[in-house]
Amino acid sequence: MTPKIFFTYFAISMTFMSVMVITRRNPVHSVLWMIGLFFHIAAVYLFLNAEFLAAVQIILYAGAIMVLFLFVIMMLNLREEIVAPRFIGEWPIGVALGIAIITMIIHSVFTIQPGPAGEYTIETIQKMTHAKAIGSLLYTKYVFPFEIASLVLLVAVVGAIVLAKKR
Amino acid sequence: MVPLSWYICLSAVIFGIGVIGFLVRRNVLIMLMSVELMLNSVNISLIAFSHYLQDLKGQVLVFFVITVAAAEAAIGLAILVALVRNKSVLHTDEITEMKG
Amino acid sequence: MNIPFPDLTPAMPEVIITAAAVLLLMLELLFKNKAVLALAGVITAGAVLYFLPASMGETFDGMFISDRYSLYFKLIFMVNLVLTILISIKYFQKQDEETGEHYSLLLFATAGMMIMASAKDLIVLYLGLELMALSTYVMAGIRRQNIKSNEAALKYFLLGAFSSALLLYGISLLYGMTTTTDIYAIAEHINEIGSTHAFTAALVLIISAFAFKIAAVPFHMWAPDVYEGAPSPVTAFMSVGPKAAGFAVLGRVLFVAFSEVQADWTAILIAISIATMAAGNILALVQTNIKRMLAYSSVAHAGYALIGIIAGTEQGLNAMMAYMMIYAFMNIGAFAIVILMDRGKDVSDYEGLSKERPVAALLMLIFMFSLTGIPPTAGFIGKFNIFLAAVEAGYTWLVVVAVIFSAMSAYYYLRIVRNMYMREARDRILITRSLTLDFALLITAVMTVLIGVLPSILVR
Amino acid sequence: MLNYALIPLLPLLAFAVNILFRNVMGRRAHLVALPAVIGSFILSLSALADVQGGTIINQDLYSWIVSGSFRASVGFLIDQLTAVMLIVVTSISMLVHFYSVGYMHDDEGYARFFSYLSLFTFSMLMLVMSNNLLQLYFGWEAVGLCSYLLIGFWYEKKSAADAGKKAFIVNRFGDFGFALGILLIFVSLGTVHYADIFSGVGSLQGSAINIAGFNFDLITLIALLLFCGAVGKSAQMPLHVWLPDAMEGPTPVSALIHAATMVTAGVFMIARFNPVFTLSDTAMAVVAIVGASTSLFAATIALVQNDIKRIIAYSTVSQLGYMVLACGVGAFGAGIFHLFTHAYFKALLFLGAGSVMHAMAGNVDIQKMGGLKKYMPATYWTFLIASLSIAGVPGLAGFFSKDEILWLTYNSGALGKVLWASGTLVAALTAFYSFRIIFVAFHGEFRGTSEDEHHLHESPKVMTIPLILLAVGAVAAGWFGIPEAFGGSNLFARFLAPVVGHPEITGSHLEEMIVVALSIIAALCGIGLAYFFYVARPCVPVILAGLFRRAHSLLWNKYYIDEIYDAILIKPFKWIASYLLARVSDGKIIEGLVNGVPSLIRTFGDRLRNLQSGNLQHYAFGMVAGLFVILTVIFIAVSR
Amino acid sequence: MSYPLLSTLIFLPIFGAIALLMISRSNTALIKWTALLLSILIFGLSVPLFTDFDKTSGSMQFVEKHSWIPAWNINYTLGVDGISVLFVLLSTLLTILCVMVSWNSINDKVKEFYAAVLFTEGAMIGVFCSLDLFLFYIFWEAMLIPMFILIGVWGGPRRVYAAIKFFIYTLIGSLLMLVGIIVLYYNTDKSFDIITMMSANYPYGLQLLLFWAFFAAFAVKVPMFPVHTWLPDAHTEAPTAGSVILAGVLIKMGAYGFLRFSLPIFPEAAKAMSPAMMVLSVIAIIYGGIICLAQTDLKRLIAYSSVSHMGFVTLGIFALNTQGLQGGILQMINHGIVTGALFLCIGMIYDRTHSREIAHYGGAATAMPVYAGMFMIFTLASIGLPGTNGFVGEILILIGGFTVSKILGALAATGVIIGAAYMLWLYQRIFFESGKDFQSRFGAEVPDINTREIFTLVPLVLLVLWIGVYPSTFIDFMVPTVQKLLQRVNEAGMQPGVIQQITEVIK
Repeated sequence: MTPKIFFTYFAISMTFMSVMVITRRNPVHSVLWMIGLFFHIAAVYLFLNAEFLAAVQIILYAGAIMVLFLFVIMMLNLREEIVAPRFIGEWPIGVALGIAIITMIIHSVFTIQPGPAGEYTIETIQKMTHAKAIGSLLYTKYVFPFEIASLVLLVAVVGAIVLAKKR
Repeated sequence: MVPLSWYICLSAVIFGIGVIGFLVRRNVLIMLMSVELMLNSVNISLIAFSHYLQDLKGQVLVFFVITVAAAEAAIGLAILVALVRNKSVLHTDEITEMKG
Repeated sequence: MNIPFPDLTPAMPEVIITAAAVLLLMLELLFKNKAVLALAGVITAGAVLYFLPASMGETFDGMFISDRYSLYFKLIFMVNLVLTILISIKYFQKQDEETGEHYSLLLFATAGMMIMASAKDLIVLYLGLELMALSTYVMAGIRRQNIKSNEAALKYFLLGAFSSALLLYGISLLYGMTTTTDIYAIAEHINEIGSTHAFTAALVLIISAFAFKIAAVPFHMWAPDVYEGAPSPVTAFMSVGPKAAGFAVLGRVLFVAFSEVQADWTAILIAISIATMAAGNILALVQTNIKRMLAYSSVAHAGYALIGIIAGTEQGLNAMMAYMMIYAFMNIGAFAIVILMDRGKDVSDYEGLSKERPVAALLMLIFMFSLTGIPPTAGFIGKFNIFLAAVEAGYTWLVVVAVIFSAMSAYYYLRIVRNMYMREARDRILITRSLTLDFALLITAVMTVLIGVLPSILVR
Repeated sequence: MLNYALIPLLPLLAFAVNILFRNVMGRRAHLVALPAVIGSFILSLSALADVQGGTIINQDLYSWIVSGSFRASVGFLIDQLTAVMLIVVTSISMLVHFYSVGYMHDDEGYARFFSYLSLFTFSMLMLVMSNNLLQLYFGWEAVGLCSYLLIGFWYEKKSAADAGKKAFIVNRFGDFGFALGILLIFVSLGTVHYADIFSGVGSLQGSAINIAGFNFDLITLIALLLFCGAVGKSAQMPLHVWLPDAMEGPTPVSALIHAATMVTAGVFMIARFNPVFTLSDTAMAVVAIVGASTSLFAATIALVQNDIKRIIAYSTVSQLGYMVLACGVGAFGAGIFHLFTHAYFKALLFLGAGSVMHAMAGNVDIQKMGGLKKYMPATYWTFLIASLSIAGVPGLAGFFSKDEILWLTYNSGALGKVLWASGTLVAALTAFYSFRIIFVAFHGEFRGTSEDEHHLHESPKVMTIPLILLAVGAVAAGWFGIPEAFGGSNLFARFLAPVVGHPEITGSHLEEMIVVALSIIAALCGIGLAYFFYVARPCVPVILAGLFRRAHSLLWNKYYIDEIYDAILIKPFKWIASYLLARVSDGKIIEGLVNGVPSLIRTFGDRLRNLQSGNLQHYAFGMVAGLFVILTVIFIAVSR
Repeated sequence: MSYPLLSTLIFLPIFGAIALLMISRSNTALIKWTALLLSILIFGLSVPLFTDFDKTSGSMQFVEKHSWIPAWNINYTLGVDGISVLFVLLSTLLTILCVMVSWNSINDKVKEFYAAVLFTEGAMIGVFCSLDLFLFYIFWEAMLIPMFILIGVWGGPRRVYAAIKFFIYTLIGSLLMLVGIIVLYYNTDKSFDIITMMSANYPYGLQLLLFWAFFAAFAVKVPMFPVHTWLPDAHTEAPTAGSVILAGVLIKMGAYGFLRFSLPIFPEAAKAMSPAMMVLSVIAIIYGGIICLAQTDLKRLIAYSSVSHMGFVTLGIFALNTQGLQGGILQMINHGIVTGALFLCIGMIYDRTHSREIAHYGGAATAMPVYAGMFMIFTLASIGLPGTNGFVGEILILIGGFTVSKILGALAATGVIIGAAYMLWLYQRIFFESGKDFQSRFGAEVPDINTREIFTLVPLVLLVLWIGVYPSTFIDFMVPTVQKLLQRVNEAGMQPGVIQQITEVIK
């Protein structure tokens, strides 16, 4: 029962925060709501025995990405944003489409038949520790995507420099 | 025990909110954040699946998603900076130089 | 803990090209003349081509597969890469902007595509796709002083991120239902879950993400704007590379992972294909900007190529691959002419070209007729090949639809020809020639005609 | 065989030389054309002698068109009928050639004229000498072409060019039927050669053909279709309209083509096909009625016309009616006989008229003439002889042939009686209008200007000698066929009988005498009336015209036939062509579709373009909406 | 035959065209002479087709066969039979005349012009010689490109519209045929071999579908009513050489397609559809003829007359009997000669007066007597006067048509009247009436045609008379082939259907 209550809280608050993120007039407020959301997500990860990812979530997302957002917002110094309309003119269509798609997805996810269970039971992971379990996978079986991820980051770095550097 | 479907529904809802945010906000920054929202919702469902399937592939993927999200944020913000430097707008309905 | 060193032979081309990409980044600092980088890029491609035939097999613990299918696509990517490099040099010199990164990004993007073509696992596929996508976003916006370039990059980026989120959601659902991300392993589970809505949703989400990459309706709308705004060589690159890569993964995922539910995705793709041909051709008809027109034409061509996949046979897949190869030649050829012209943005800028620059006009003529699909050009062979496969699979009616749209496409391609040959120039037409551009034109034109006359060099 | 082949080939050669070396030949064109036609004439005489001697030639020169079972050759059938026609054609042609040397002397198109004449002679000879239908058709069309070229000889004059075209096209209407007839013969009998047709046609008797659900008697249909050709070529009602207009051509042409030879080709063809025609009573009746009514109809028009050539032209139509009538009552021999005599006196009339026009500087209005007798006596006397001959004054050529026709018509049953009555009436009318010309143009005082009067002169010898020669023919040609009732032997009819047969005579010699007497009376009445009207009481015709204004204007306007055709045929046709087909069907419907669909697509494209608003969120709308639609559809499909 | 004659005929012009493009632009004399000599050489090379052709055989001759695209079982197969051999000769002959007539009238982009003409020639010959359906299609479509350029670049004021219309119209038809070709391929055990197809048996339903697919391409090309509207525009706007090629050879390809494909490959369908085809043909004859009467533009009139004349051709073909087929084929040749010649003539006078309006003319006969004479001959041939080639073809077609259906035969024969009406009226309006007016209207001196132009027309005059007087020379070529074709069609069973009932009604 308790986990369900906790989940209910998280679900409600996360949904609320998400809505706040997309509705705030001031981007800074959005970012702040987003950070709040990320903390909640990290908590959910903990719920699901993914401590390492919960940490990454907070460090990387809340710590790095969102700060990057804030930097940019500050850098761009968008004062007129406060008075400009928040939504595009056709927003009802957008909302309708969004709701439609949620409906379709929720409708379909109820039919999910979970696949066969794997070998990483909670006990196994706890024995290995989560970070090690993930790490060994990343450096053995998933070393190739791992390398690609490095390239992705490299491109991101190069790209960001190329695009954002001044003349 | 919380059923798997609850997580998936939560993920779907947040995904949907992300979609709506992407569809209705004029501000490019918020749109970018909506995309992040969508990615996070995917992460939730991946980890939930991973947990319930007793398999770590989903979590590995989450790891990569977070990496890519970071890269995307960097590139996206860089593009935005370049754009705003040229033409200080960041509302989608003002970025319609090309159409038709 | 023992970390085994993976066998790199099958992935040699990727290794070479990434290494070269990184190397180029460093070289960029050393050389003022960026043409050196281009040269290095071409050499890299040559090396890749050299290693291609030998690189067969699986590696990285089942993450990566190099088979004939992926090799063929890699060949297309190499063609695309070399031609794009050749047409890039003069363009960026003319624009007077530093673009050393352009070449390494080209290589990175190509590496991404190659990884996509070879991906045996959805995770690899996703990362390859992102590598390619991120590189192309940057390339699209590389003329950062140019508003259109910015706008193109922004649109491409936002919609691209949106679509990859859709892909991810699809992958996550699939993962939840199969406990695996291995494309080949997924196939084993399809029987149990194939009929659930969740599975269908995953299928649709994944297809839609790929449809975005190949610019198929209704996920095509970014294409015209991005093609128009991006620097012309990048547009040429984008109209072939990511599209081919999209087709590569579409083919592999559908034929391997979803082979059991072929009826489902065939139905979806038929609808998409018809809509794509229709929208692409109809909208191309009303364009005045040549790059936009080529963008819509590229959309339409995606529709034709999709028919190869719809056929659902090996022959259809082969036809689709051959089509992408042919498309690479004729489309980049057309873009090369666009780049050749000092002022070649608008369809009307081509008025009187045949009088002023007969050779350029003749080449453009060849490309236009090839894009229309008139023999004896490669474009005809490509379409013929596709139609052949589709008819064999029993989709004669779809072929009829395709030929009708194909006839419609003649309208807008002919408009260019008309302007070149049947109108008088308003003022002098200036062109900037260069050795590399000439060379690119030579290759594309010769191949366009040669494949048209001797299709055996392409058709296995 | 060669000597027969040379008959048409000599003129052809002359044509080739004159047309190819037109500039070299120039005024010397006749030096080639004349010897050629004289040669043909001589060869024709020898052919006649051969036939007389009993040699009938029916031989192919070469196979012209061979396709499967269809075979048409170029070949010659020289029998009695052909021999007569050869004589008529070559003799008249020769005389006209002579005459033209004088008549056309000052014309710029001298060489062209002679080359056309040669071509015509060639074509006409091919026509009459043919041994199969297709070659006949060749000649048929080729003479039509020559007629077209010669009518429009003075092409700078619009009326001439129009008349030529009209002649050709009106003839094509007849030829259309004729061609269908040929096709029907081929389809039913599998051949186009005379000999095979005539031997096979009997087997068709009684067989019917079903067209669009209607049954037709096959032979009747064939005969009527062939007759269509004759109606066109021989200017029978209702296709007679081209012949009067054809007078726009040079007068020698009118004499040769539109009086003596070409227009009689229809009669010749009916006579040639007598084995077919006689098998169908219906067809024969139609032929007879058309002939008789044409004859009457044309004669009435001729009464009031003032154009000398037109009067003669209508007279020609009328006389052709006689010939057709003869054929229709089975008197083919009589028809050919009349053809023979008519050739001479009618050619003479035309050439005489030409001589008059030569003197009148091209003026053709008889009201402007008068008293020409004293200026051009040779012309006058020959013209008078011709008029007497055509009027049917006993002893002259026209008398014998016409009375033969009237007698045999009278002789052919109940319908024959009616037709005979009309024929006799026509005889009176013929006499009247012929002598109207004599009295108005040659007698009395000259009514033209004094300047014109000054110009009046007799024609040169090269023109008058042919007149005189023709006058001899106009007098003597009839003596070949003096009927037995007058103690003659009817040589002509007997000569032709092997080919065309001879109708059975049921009446007595007495009846024949009465018939002849009546026609003589009719002729004399006609002449007398003409004298009364135009010499004794010149005011009478004017008063009559005033009294019967309606009737007069009806005749004066040739029964408004041209106007009627214009209103019911030409105008609607032009409307169909330029409005219904060109503007509506092609312009609006087909082109509307052809251009409309692309422009529709374009419009649609423009609409579609608005969706591509440039706002990237709208693009995302598209994506999401697409996703939603695909999902919905596929969910519905899957759950079903 | 030891050396590849047909390949030479196809590729000599094509490589010649490429060679022409290499010549310096300014050296127009060299370009013209090269083109002329090339075309004469090609004609000379094609003469053996005429002399060495075995007229007693109905099978393919001068056959060449090489593997081309083994993956699709496509061979490079060439050959001619009694139907196609004459068209090859016609193509080579007309090309010479096209080069000659353009001598002075094309002054812009000279080398491209002659290159396009030669390229067209190669493709045309290729169409007639191909014995592989794929190869056929390649040539069939390839010829659109140079034609499009010819019309669009050197044409009249509305050339662009005409060129695009021509292109799209034919393209749509051809593409539908392409689908048919592919379907046929799979039903022939994956083979494009035409000879194999000619002896294969396809189910009736398939035949019917494929018949219509091929019909789409051929009917547009012929052009049959109601898809004829591209023709007036294309003919009218094309330069003289373009019109000549269009009228002389290109539109024959449609009818040739019927003969080569529709009849022997889909015999049952062809038989079943023949009434419908005949009705369409007769409509074309009458419709095309009547509409000529409303034309005010010289070339447009001749173009519509082509619709009418080609109606005769298709009528003959679908009569499906010896006379009809032979007449149809011969009439194709005839029409090529006559209409080609008429367009040449019009081109010549247009070079002098720069007007295509009939109303501007009148009186030309005085100024240009030789020209008037030549024109007269072609006019007469067009009308189908006996003694000219037009008559031979038309009479055979009418016999063929009449044998099948009296009413259709009779209606078709009305085309003869209409033909006379519009052609003579045209002739009158150009040549008759005052010659002085003509001279003053177009400047003092409008010279008669010169020696070059006379030489351009003389071969056609001779052909007109030759075929008119002794057609056997030409008919003999096709006798065995037509017989074979008919045998093939007649062996096919008759399929009952709606069409049959229509047949009953119109018979």
